[in-house]
Amino acid sequence: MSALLRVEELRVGFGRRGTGSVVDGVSFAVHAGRAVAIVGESGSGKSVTARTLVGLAGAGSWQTAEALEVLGKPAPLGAGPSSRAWRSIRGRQIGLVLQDALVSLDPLRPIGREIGDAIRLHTPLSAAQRTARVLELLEAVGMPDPAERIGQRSGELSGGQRQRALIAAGLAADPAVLIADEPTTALDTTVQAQILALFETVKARGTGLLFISHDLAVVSRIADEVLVMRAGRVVEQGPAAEVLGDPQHEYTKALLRAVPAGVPRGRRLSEGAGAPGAGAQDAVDAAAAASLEAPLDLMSGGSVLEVRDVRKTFAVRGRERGDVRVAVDGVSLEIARGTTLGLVGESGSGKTTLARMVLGLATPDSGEVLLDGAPWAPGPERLRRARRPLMGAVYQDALSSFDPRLTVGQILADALDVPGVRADPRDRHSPVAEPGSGARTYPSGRDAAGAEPTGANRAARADRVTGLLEDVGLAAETAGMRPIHLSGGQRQRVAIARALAPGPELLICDEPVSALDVSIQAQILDLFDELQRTRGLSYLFISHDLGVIRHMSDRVAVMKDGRIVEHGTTEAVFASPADAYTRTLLAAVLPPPGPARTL
Amino acid sequence: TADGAGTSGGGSAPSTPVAGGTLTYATGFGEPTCLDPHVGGNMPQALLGTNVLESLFSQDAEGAIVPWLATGATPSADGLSWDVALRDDVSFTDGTPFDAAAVAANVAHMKDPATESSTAILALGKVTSVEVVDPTTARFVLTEPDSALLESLAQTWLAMESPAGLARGMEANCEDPIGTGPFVVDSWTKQDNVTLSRNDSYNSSPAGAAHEGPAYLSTIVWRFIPDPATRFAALQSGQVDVIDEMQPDNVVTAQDAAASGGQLGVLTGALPGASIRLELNSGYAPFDDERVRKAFIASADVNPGIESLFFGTVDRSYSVLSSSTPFGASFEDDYAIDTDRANQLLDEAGWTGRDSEGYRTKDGARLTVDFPISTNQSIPAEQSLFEQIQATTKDVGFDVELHPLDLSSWYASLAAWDFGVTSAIYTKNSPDVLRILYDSANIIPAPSGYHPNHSHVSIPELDALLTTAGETNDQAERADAYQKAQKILADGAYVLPLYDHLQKIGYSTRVQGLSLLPTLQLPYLADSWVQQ
Amino acid sequence: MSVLPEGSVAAGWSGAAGSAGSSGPVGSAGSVAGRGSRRGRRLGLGVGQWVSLGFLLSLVLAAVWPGLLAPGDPLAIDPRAAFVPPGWGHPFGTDESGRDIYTRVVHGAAPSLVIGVAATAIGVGLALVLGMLAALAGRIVDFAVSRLLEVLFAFPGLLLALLVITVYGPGVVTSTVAVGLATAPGYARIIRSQTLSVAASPYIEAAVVLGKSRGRILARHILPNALVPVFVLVTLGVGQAIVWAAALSYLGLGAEPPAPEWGAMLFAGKNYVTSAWWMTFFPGLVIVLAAAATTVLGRALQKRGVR
Amino acid sequence: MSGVVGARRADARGWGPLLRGLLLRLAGAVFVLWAAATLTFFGLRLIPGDPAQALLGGPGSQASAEALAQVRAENGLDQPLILQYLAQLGRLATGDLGTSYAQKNSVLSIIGSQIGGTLLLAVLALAVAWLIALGLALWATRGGRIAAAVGSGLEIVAAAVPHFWLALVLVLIFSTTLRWLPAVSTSGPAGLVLPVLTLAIPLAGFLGQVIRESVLDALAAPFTLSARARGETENGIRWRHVLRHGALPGIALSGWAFGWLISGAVVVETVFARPGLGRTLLNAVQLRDVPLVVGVVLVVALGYVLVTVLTDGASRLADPRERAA
Ligand SMILES: Nc1ncnc2c1ncn2[C@@H]1O[C@H](COP(=O)(O)OP(=O)(O)OP(=O)(O)O)[C@@H](O)[C@H]1O
Ligand SMILES: Nc1ncnc2c1ncn2[C@@H]1O[C@H](COP(=O)(O)OP(=O)(O)OP(=O)(O)O)[C@@H](O)[C@H]1O
Ligand SMILES: [Mg+2]
Ligand SMILES: [Mg+2]
Repeated sequence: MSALLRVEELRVGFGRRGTGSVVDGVSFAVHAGRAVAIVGESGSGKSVTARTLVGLAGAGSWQTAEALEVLGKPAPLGAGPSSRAWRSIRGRQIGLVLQDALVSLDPLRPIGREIGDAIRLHTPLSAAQRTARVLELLEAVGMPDPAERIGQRSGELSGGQRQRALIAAGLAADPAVLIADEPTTALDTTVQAQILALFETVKARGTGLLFISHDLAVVSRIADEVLVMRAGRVVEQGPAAEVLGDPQHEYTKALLRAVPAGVPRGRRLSEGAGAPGAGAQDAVDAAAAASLEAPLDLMSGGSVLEVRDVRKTFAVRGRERGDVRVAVDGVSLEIARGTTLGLVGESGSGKTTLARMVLGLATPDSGEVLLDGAPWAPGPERLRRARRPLMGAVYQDALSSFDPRLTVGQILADALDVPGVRADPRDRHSPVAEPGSGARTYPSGRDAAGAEPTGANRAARADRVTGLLEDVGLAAETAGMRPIHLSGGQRQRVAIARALAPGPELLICDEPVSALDVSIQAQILDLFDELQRTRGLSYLFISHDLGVIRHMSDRVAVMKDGRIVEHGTTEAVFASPADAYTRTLLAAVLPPPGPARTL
Repeated sequence: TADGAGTSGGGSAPSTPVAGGTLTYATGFGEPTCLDPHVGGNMPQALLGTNVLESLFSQDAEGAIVPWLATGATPSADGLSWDVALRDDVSFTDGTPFDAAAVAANVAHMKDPATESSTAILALGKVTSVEVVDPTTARFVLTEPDSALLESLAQTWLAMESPAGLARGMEANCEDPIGTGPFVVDSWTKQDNVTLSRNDSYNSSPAGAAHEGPAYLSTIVWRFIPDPATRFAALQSGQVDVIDEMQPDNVVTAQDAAASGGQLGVLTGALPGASIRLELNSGYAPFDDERVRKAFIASADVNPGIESLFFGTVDRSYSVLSSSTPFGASFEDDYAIDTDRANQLLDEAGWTGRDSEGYRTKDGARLTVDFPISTNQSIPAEQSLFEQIQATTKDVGFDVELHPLDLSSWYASLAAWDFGVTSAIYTKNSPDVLRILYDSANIIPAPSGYHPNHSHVSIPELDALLTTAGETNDQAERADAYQKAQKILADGAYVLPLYDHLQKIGYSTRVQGLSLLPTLQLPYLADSWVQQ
Repeated sequence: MSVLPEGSVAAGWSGAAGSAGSSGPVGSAGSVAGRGSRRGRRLGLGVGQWVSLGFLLSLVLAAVWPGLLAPGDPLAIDPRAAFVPPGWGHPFGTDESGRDIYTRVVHGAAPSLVIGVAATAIGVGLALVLGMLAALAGRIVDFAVSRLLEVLFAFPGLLLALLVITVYGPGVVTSTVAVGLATAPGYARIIRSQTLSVAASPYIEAAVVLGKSRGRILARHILPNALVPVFVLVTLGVGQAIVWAAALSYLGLGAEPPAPEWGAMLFAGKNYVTSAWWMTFFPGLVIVLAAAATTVLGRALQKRGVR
Repeated sequence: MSGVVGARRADARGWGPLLRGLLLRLAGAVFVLWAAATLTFFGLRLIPGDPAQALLGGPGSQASAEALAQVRAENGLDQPLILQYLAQLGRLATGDLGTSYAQKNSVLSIIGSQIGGTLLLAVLALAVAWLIALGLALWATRGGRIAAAVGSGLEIVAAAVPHFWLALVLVLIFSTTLRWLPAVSTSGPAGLVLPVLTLAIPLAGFLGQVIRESVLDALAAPFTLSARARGETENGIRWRHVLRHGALPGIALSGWAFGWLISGAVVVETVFARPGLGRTLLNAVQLRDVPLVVGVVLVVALGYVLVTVLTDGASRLADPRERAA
């Protein structure tokens, strides 16, 4: 059986021909009813490869290949992006589902038109027939109420629905090959499971599939063949079971190791302290033991955070007066000192809103939040300010949480320059305000009036900035750089360093690793883990990734529609979920890739 | 050079007049707010009114009074009443006959405060009422003799309107004044045009008209194009046939075009009344000192500017009366440029200091002369001339500060005597303009705050001369009095005459028979026709 | 006469906000590509930017030291050399009083630039107060200021300027103030929305979480970040302010003659447009070039500001 | 998903919020009109000069003291300012804009006779500006670097050209030299060409800059790539996708453009001797004709309010995101 799509020694670059290659010698073939997957970290050239296959590598690109055949015929690789030859391939022979589903549909046009475009361009069907076909397609991709959706625009659809519409558009003209670039990223697990099921039916109908993802679990479920890419090169390639089950290349191994799902709490995900091998396992075990001990010791301190029956509603614009959306609906939580509470739930379930109330950024409609047993929110910010150093926050989008004008050093110095910063972050009890008394002590080198630092102070400050950078594994030179010039992982480290600067007891982490590659995510998770052990920090850790939550948490709370539907120790919740929703959530989780792990 | 009143088409081969056709006239004088010249009384109204309304008298090219709707006038022996004999064959375009009762109604209308007249009421200052002696004789009753009465009555602002029309009330009459003239007002599209159509029963052409009877043109479209460059461009591109208020450079362009067989022609005529002149405010410092006034006049070198800015289209004037006004004089020697003398005069007057910018000072005060300019009345070339005066007087140490102002602000600063020197237009078809401008009585403002005597001239001898001249009907006596009066003004350096106010009409050669009515040098279109 | 279409600047900013908002594993590649193409656009204008900068610098030089570029006296009349067309002795020709137009254009740089800069400063200064008040002083103030702005917007700028001039009389100072006032509402809206978006940005929340006081957050984060785009506004605005001030001069409501101000020169020259085109052409050209050059530079700054 | 459900619910309820929005808008409009009238009334009363003078033919007229007193009494000008103001408001509320001092005619009828020309001019100029801006934007983003540089250069220069100067240059070229087009407005369409161009070209510069920016953004947007990946043609991409995105900020700008056009009309109507509101306004301000100025201001403010509502509506129609927000 000949390949539907075959490429050999594909090279793509930007700039002068032959220079700046971002894809360097990729070869594979897609056969009918089979799926090829490309995995690799961000920037490894996956998307460029996919786009080059339909002649859309991008402005200023060059591309060469020993062979590029679509349905047995050579593709017009050198032709311009808008050449007629390419246009007859696009949509008709190869359907491409772009990476960014949320913005890949024209927000001003109904999705019916968007999907119908491919049919209009490649088939002689009449308008009425097209509509019928679009309905059929929407049905096929599992879109609820297709007849109604057909007239809606992407802004009126949820992320999962948009992704499905996009897939429908890719399939509209019934192409022989479907290329799907990260079609499940940023989707809730439940929705992700539906989309994967859809791909399986597509595959079963004989369509060839080129599937791009950085999620190894997803790849292991759907792919027949896997290419592992790194910096534009294929480092390992072969049948899925072999590559994922018995990886040969170090990079593949590292990738697999970095997947947190199924890795017990306290074990490192990334390479670091210990060398790989038997000895490393000991180190990991020792660390694990330490991490297990520490919480016990600290439990005696009682709960650092207590959330009592908080509720938050938002007025909904454009509807009748008094119409509200309940974002958080009577949630109570408690975090014991030195432990992590994991909070999961699908998009829109109220996780962020809850975190904002805990941070004192949003005022609860009712209920209260206690920090260290003392009232924290609601209440005027003035009263909270003195105890602010006790609580830090790490966000999903680190970049936008930095003042764009400041360098890393300035950002950290700023964070140190607040009243109540403790000289020794580990000395966590000193600055607690006596409730009711306005008096405070300022043990740090800074005087109460908040005067600008003196020369000596400035040097000390610089030292502390360097120290903070070291703590999160960044070089001292980073202080002079601007966040915009850092990588995603580095930015998240700076964010963590900033949160650590005032010497907090509790960190609120809202999806802190969702924007990161698995390998980077692994490093950051390890960092969180290490900081907890060395400093006895407590975490409220929010994620929609059950694997991450399971790896990080002592206790887990599951949120749905603003309520906590299940709450318990990690083992209990994962082993025997009591709530139906939790069970659906867990059922949708893919088994971790690679050789079975011992739990 | 100015060729005085004349008619167009004189140079080209004479052709026979054709009846019918439309002529488009574009005026730069602005759009009247009311077409009835009795109300207010300004140039835009007179321009349009000349083709719709007619006066009792007219003037010939020499300025002598000739009959029009009136056939003659006889003063009483004491000069306190005039019997004006009227034509008996003229009707207004609404059918109302023109008679003594109509004259009486018109005078009553002009003198009625509700009419809000300013020009006519001033001209009729000595008239108390008009009595109807018989249908063809109207008797003007005066409080004191007025030798300028007939000249006043010749002005369009005192033209005759249908009593029935006047009775309609101000609003209607403003839209459509009814006269005896060659055209009637057809419609008025505000800010765009007034359309005039022919009066087919017209039978009262003024003396000197080229033909009797109805006009040739069937329609006149009277447009308002304030921007002079646009106006000229419209003439050049054939969109309009006649324009007024031509820029001097355009006059030259058009004359050159005409000389080389082009399609344009120019018609000029010096407006009667006062020349274009600078009035030095002798009532207040620094021009209350005659030596300073003389120094100013001796240093304001205007001749080169008048030549270059006006391209030789106007003549320098050396008297306050324009050359087209009867009894106008010329005192060239009094206006010689002499910088040394100017400096000497200023030194004598105590302006001996000089500040860092080279301006003269006295007791620490700078020799500043405020010069408000009415941007509505002074044409751009004139304003440039003022800039040149500013530059040349600076050499002897004057700090002339030019303030271009809109009409309201300009009047306001004049009313407050808040100026050193200014330029104002006063068009009147009689040397009697001197009385209005320089009689000490006119220093005292009218109720509106306006005082025509901007120079603040208060000389009993001059007052007496002007009164005599205004009352006597002896032409020799008038001539002598006006001559002396002009000399007094020249000697006292109250005024710096610049040049005659020139009416500059541009026309396309499609238009024939265009002429200016001598009274106010306004275009008269009853004799004009257009080549089809 | 709001100097700029607010959308123009706002569009740039919202674009920036959008790309910052959609960063993620996925968005990052996209925004890299976006930045790449922006850089491409900037390269395309590189020459234009240099030329603009050079032109503006020479204008500033002309304003500071006009004698260097044109040693003559801009007020010296010579009626016998009036209306000389452009040529060797007079590169831009002479005007109706024989003054050298080149000299006047050079000496006119100072008043024109000062008017442009001062008007923009007035407009932006007022707008800063209004915009920041509206954005930061609470809902009631915001409501009041926003209504006020709406009312001011309902007055076409030239009308507002005309009213100001009618009340206070024509002249350089009044027309500068008038242009400033007329442009303020447009700026105020932009500044208000910019300040609001800065105040709502995650890094402000991050500062709150760190326990910074309101005053410190205002001084250290909100003001500087809200002010950065104001630079762009000012640059874009100066050129337009020069144009509008010239429009007032053109209507005879600006600088008093014979000051060598560009708008006033145009006003004086328009009457001779058919016979001496150079009298209007060159001052007009300089106005256009000055406005265009500031726009080019303003846009360049704006793109750089977009990060 | 809840968002979608919500959207459907809102549709079902339909009229309630719509009505409330409409009422709010109306209240806002009334406020703007009131404030505009008040500002103008007191603004003009600050001017030195007596309105009674203006009524009697302006300064320089030799009105007698009695006549002035009579006119003052007739027009209530002897009342305290605040009473005059209230009286004026009362008249305005009943739709009576009063009588022009200078033109002795009802302000409403003056405006009525002038507004048509200005509207025609403004609408045509806006349309032409749109055409030029869209055309230029689409052309400049299609060609290579040179087209882009030329396009943006043209836009910037166009936006920098003062219309009073542009008018002179256009007249010089097309009327005086080439004699193709009339220099002053005529009743026929030919007379409209130069005035419309004078207003449209600078506006096109502004619109073009904004439109081109968003056309470029749309061209670089993932949905365009996604359309290309479906095999869409270049023309298809422009017509089906880019054009609308390019137009959106232009629509939003049209409210601003209205004010700009009215300002421009003052100059253009003067230069081309066209009747219209702009020229009426300039004259009225110079003559201190308070009722006429207030009337024109009110009409312009009303126009602005209407245009804002229209552009809001238009961008809501064109952009569902607006509706969701
Ligand atoms: N249009 C372009 N111009 C220049 N460089 C580009 C362009 N598109 C992509 N690149 C570069 O090519 C490299 C590969 O990008 P690509 O989008 O293929 O990565 P990826 O593997 O899909 O990453 P991700 O997982 O983040 O989607 C990156 O370094 C990127 O910066
Ligand atoms: N400022 C706000 N105004 C109105 N509604 C809001 C606001 N903030 C949040 N909501 C609504 O509250 C609900 C909960 O939102 P929240 O951001 O807390 O969800 P989340 O669990 O963090 O979701 P995600 O996983 O997508 O981040 C959502 O329906 C959201 O639309
Ligand atoms: Mg990718
Ligand atoms: Mg969230």
